[in-house]
Amino acid sequence: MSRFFADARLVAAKDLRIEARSRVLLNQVAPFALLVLVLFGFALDADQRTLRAFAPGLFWVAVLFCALLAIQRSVSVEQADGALTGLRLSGMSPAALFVGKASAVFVQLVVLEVLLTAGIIVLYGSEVEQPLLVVATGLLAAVAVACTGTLYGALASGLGVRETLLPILLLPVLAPVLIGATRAFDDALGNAAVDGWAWLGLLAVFAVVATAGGALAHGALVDE
Amino acid sequence: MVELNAAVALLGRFPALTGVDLRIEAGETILLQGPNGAGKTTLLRLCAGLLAPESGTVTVLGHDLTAGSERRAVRRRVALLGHSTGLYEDLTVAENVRFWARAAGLDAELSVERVVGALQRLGLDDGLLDLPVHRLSAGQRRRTSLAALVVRRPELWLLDEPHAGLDQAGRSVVDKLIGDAVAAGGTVVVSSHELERVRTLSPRVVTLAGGAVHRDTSP
Amino acid sequence: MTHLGYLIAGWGIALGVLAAYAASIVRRGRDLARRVPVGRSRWLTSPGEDA
Amino acid sequence: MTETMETTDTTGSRGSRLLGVVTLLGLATLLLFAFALTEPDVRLHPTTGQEIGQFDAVRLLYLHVPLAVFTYVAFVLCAVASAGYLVKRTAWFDTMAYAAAEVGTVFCGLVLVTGSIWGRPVWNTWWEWGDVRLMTTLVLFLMFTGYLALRRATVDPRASARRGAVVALVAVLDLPIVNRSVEWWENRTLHQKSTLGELKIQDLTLFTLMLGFLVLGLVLAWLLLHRFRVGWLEREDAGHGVATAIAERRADIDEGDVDAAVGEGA
Repeated sequence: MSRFFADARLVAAKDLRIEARSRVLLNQVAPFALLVLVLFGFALDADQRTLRAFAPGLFWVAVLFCALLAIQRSVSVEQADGALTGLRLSGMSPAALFVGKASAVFVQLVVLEVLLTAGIIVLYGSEVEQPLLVVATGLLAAVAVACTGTLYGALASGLGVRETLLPILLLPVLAPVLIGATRAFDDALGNAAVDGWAWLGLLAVFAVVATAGGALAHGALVDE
Repeated sequence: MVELNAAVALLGRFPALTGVDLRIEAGETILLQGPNGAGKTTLLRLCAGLLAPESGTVTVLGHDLTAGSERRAVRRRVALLGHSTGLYEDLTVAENVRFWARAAGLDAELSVERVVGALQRLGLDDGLLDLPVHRLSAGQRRRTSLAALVVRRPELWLLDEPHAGLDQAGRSVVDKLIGDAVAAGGTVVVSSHELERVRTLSPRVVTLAGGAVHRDTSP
Repeated sequence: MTHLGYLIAGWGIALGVLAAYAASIVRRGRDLARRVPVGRSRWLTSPGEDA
Repeated sequence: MTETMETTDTTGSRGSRLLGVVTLLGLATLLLFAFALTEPDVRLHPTTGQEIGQFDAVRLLYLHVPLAVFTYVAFVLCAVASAGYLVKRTAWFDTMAYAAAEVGTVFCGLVLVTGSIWGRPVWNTWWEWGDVRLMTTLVLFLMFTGYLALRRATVDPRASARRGAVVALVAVLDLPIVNRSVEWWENRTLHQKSTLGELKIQDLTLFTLMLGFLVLGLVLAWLLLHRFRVGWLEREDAGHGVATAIAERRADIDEGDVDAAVGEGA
């Protein structure tokens, strides 16, 4: 068991170190995230009241778009020079590999969420009424997206059509996360009188299922 | 050690191996040769447990590779040097070698000294250790990738064109490496176009053609 | 009959698509059946049955 | 391959032809009942005495409701076969999963189309965002569209089978969560359980609906059977191709090429 977590930590640390060196997230994905917020502003006619009302939904749509990029990057890191073959040859358990890859994506998503939260506060005038709910939602949704995304990244890896296939495979599956996280934010940002904590329960169920299912299914996909 | 009987392997729907019969004893060194597309790379990947045989049997180090769990078990005990180096471009040479050592289950302290030793054996001077891989030449990458294998001290070496892309000094380093591996009791299978060079290392030459063993000579 | 247009559209599209899909399956099956020996199609016990 | 190369030109068999004929007769009977023998849904408003109800639009439900039920049957079948494949790894399970997914996706698309066409006159909208079953079915349709795209994009048959099995299982496991989330989302639904209960259920209406279930069940069975056979033949055809390719590859060895390659470094 300690071997499992050591392997997972090793892989996660490796992915984060690569990110720290290459700065793909910081130099490309983060600006893209802000750009999406600005584009929504243009599309919705720059009326801050409208933007504020839709801020939770726009926030989570932006997160999903960025997550797609982060996952594509996570897959391509292993495919650039046959590293995936090396990982398979190392005898590391596919579940540990899964947890490691997903953890690295999770950390990157959390960074993006922090950035986007600042974005909707500044650009859309949102106010955080329940910081605890925002944090809890952000973390649980990031777990759900990172795990599902890592599993689906493995599914589409090695295919010439990966970039186009991944969104249509992944986004429908994440529909409940989008709905749940948006409603929880509606509550946390004081937009609507809904019980955000109940939605958090749904996100928690999704996150647990995605983590366990992903770890189990990853072996069937990587070991081909 | 390694035994294949009528082993067939597919790449997608292409039969890369069409029925290989081959027996390799422990401590032997084998030179694989044959025209391009004869199945050398696929044979090495099959023995490393990366592919499932479509039919026939493959036994490596006592593992029956028709079973998925056995393929996983054997991977840890073999070293495969493929065409791609399996290095992360943005990490340094030392980081790459250390990562692969730890991924193979070597614990941290042990691997540090092994890393340095392995790199020195491959003639990579200390100045390169902290360079990111994307700044290395092709030959230096190849050596780094070999160093990542050396630290694992595998029982079976599967080397696919180890001399490719190396300069004269690099080739000698590879030859010495193979010699050391054999001296340490390891078994080595090398595919190479450098026939003269490898023949001095290995008395047994197996020629593949059309995805099967065409000739098996011990001159 | 009220809503006749909706009824024709609904039933028409559904039955039309099902018929087209069934036809495509039959066509794919015929092409393939010509290329595969009868003994390897598990549901055909005796080759003469469908002759 | 020393087998006789005797082939046929059909995926039919005596049993499947009988099934086909019964299905076609069933469809004709269903049309007769749905359009001629049943009455339109017309009721009188209890206070105003106006005529209300679905009128003749109800005739679409005899098709729509069974299609919807059998869509779910097909997808559950696909998930079960996928799980079977991951455990047993046999071609039968994989072929069945792929067949069920493809037929299910066709059914699912038709459920959305017929539902939308029915909703326009009855709910006065083509599309109702707050409706749980509608949204769940749409998400399901999108997930299985992805499934089919993935299977077509994967060349290696084993990888295709494994990846497909994972996607199908995820889709079906995700379904209750999607359903729950949409239900809470707006907490309103036009698809009240009483959609059918509200009808003036006469014996004949109920009978026609049951007939619809029976006939669409037969349609599903016929399509599944033949799609399974197509999948099986595709596999056999590929296997046959591999056997031929192996023989050709072994026969094609050119001594000259081998010697040239071997002599290259000498």
